[in-house]
Amino acid sequence: MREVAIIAYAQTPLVRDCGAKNDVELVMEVVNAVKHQVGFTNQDLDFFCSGSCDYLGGSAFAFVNALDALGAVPPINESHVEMDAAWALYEAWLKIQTGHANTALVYGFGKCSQGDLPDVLTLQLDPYYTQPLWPDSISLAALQARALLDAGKITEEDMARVVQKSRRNAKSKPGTQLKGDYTIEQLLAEPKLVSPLRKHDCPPVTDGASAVILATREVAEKFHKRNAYITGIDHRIEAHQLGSRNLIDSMSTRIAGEAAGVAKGKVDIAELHTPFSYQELLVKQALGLGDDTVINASGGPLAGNIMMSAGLSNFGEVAMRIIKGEANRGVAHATSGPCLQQNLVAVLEGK
Amino acid sequence: MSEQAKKVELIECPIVLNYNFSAGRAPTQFLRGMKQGKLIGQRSPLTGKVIAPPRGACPESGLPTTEEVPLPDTATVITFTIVHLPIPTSALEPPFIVANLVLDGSDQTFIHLVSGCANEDVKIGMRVKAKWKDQSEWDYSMDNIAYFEPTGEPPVDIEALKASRLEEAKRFLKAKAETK
Amino acid sequence: MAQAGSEHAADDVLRASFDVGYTYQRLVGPVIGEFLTGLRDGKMQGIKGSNGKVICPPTEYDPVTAEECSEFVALPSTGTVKTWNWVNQPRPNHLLKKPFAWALVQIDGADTSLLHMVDAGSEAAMKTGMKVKVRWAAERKGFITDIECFEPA
Amino acid sequence: MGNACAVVGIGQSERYKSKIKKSMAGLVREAAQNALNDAGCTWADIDAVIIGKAPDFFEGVVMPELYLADALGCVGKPMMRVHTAGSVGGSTAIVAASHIQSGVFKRVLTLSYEKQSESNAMWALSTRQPFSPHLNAGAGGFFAPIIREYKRRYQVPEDIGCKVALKDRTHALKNPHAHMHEEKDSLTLENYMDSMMLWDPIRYAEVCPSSDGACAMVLCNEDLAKKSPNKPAWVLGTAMKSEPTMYPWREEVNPQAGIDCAKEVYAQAGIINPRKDLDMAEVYVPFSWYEPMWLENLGFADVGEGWKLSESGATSLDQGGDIPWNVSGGVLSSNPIGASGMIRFAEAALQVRGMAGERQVPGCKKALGHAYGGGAQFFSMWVVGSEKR
Repeated sequence: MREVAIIAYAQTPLVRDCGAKNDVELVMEVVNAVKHQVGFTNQDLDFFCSGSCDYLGGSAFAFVNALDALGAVPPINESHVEMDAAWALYEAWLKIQTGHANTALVYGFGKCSQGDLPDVLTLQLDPYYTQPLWPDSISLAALQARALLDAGKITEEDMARVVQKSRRNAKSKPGTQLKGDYTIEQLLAEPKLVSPLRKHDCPPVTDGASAVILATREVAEKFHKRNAYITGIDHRIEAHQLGSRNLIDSMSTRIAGEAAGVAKGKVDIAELHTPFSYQELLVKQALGLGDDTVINASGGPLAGNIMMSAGLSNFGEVAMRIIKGEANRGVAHATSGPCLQQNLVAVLEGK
Repeated sequence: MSEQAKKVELIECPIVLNYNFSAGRAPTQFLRGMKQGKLIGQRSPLTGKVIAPPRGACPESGLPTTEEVPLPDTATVITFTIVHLPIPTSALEPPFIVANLVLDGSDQTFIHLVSGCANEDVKIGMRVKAKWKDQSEWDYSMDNIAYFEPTGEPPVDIEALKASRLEEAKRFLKAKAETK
Repeated sequence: MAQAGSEHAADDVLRASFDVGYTYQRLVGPVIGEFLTGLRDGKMQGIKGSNGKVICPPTEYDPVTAEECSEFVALPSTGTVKTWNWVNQPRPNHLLKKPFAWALVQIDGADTSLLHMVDAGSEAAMKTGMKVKVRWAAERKGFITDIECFEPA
Repeated sequence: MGNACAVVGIGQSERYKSKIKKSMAGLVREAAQNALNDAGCTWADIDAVIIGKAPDFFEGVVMPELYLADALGCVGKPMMRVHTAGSVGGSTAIVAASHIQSGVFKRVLTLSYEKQSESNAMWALSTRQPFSPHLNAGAGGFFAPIIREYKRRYQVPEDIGCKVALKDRTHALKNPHAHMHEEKDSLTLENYMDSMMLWDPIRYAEVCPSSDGACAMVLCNEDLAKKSPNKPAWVLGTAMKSEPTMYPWREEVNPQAGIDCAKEVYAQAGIINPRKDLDMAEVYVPFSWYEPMWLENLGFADVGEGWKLSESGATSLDQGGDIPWNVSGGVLSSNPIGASGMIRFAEAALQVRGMAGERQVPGCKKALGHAYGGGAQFFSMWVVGSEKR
């Protein structure tokens, strides 16, 4: 297995509405930033892969227009997944394992302010039995939260603590959308949006983009004394119908975590793509993370959730902290689909 | 079998999503110009070539195009098609011509209608000029130009046009390098 | 239908709303067709999955073993709420216009649950484990909304 | 490079056509089951599923892999969805191959599909965003001007488009899966030349149909390939290239991304002279004029000479041509947009496995599968062989 490191990371500010920036202008910002961090031009990059969703902007080929941001002249080796860009990173990681590439630039973008996100996500659901009823993404998450509360696995205070931690951590990272100091009492005093979830238990709508550069050890060692290597990466999917899934567990996260080798050592930090507060508790438990793991030091998706790129951002957040020596070993997680139907887990280690 | 007894084979699922779209920085600048009847391209800082209408990036370098370049409303037909089918998003009566045009002083094709002559007369290399709608109808849109119509000038050789434009881009870069 | 809505150039941004709309013509195949035909006739059905499980709503393939399912099972129109929520402000696309619950309803005799709405009047009336029954739509056409919603039994 | 990868199972919809009376799950399941049967394995033998399709607007289902997980036996396994516009069927096959070549997976199922008759292809492909021109007349409107320039540049005779379409539609008669099985007596040059002009210079007869359908393949490593019941096809090379839709003075008749992609896949597969070293090719030709253009882009003919090769019958199996193209009938005879790229890759593999039935190219050892997408700017290609290199 070839050792692959994340040597550069960039993310746009997390904002409710990036206004005059179109997809290309968002992607240019992060693609040129990561190239600049390591002095790469397209000649130094063997593969490009991205993740996005056409429906966010209501145009059939959003990712085609974004290609302008890459300067793909002469032509480049490039692919695209209509999933969170964390799966684009997985495709690039596989490409490097085949030997067809030693370096790769992976990016994702989502200008979510354009559409009505909870309704757009309804189109992910079974087109015959479920989508025609228009259950929005918040309503579905509320069903899972209720099941966890009923099973005594979480309490409303637990959920408030996750939000409190996210808002506090978000203060330390520039460009986060929602930050500040709140007491548990203040949070619990808020009205329910869709019971049992309050508005702050739900992810904000965020415009943005992020990018990383992957490189084999031989290349990575030129840039950092200490690099963040992917030592394990795996992803799994669960059944689609909520009514035939065990909602108080995250089976796919557990299998992916075992396959990625999360338990093989102490986990100093973890960036979990858990857009709803209760999901951080569920994913933490499924990965077997202890209280000694700092979770979502960046504030996580509750502080700003770039649809289609929040999962990729987690890889960058963990890698940069390892490179800076703030941690030795970390976990990056990404999710896709309603109520954590599909999950990707990676372990990064400093060497 | 009566309608009621027949087994369900097909269902109708109406899906309507509402979007609020915001044009990017570069397109907004271009459309502001169109609102006043002006065609303003943008030049790539790396290649020196001018793109109209700009979409934000110079596709050859991935860098933002910033320098604005006012352009005349005369152009050359690079190629075209005569459309015989109605287009779902426009009320035009076929057959009509949709052409790939390059504005004088710019390097990027864009598509617009060519009319004001018989469809058969339109040729590759034909010289055309914008036919603007009445100023009262102007909006933030390329549709302020109803169509392009022939100027009567002799047709242009596309390879020669391309060569002269690439030459101009090189001259611009050389001049820029010297002023640094 | 491309309706470009009102353009206004308030700050420095050009904005316009537009709709993306289509009525998709979905051919449903034998299994979904059978279930929807049943709904049209006011009948609830499940389907036999692997290991003796009964799946409702009936899926064409078992979610655990991927085996093809084909044998239908008649089921009553009553069930149990396995989990629920409470929508204080229904969204424009929601089919019930005053506050309601989404719920996973396990129809009596089935081993899986059906996602649908419950018109319980108030959040206080909702409880995990409560019994509910189908409120059939007045006019039915072989569509999931032939179940207008569930109501407390 | 990387571990060896073989195609051991191929499955297609029984017949590509509009309005197939199956649900989306039923549509993909049929192709997947056929591929498993060909490979002699069950759902449990599959380590991962890699799905590909074109824009979700066609069916109005966002990220359909989420709904399709159960139908493809993927619960508890990895599932990925690739989307690179029209070339997606090909790029999905390449991403699936990289799962095996990486050594991470032993056996994977890859599949691509489209159920576009649930909406309208032209509607789904035309943009409705404000502030952009609403003049794009679908794919035909985009490619017709490029075809016009090709014809002008090389004084191409008027009937080449119809001759190529006739050749592919005649091929299709020997392919039970093909959407278009035209009556023998309507397959005449005179009849084709009379068909209505849609986007001048493209005539109705020169345009692909709009089809629904799915195509699936089982790929595995060398050990498992040796134990497969039917002869495997070995992946000798894979390549994907992209360039922007538009940039100043872009060469659209002979796109650079196509040239570079062919160069890369030939280098991996040891192809020096494609016309001689390959026995056949399945190439993405949705408008018949693109066969001569791609013959040049892919190095089968010199620039400006492609149409002469088409005219000579060299690419026709029925006329005993030395380099048959699209013996399956090609995209011109069946076009479920998301699946068409994979159908090209799969038909090439069928040929080198000697399993193409009535449409088998005798003694076929090496074949090219090709797909393109977007504004002829995304290219994915693979070369498969009857022997491992």
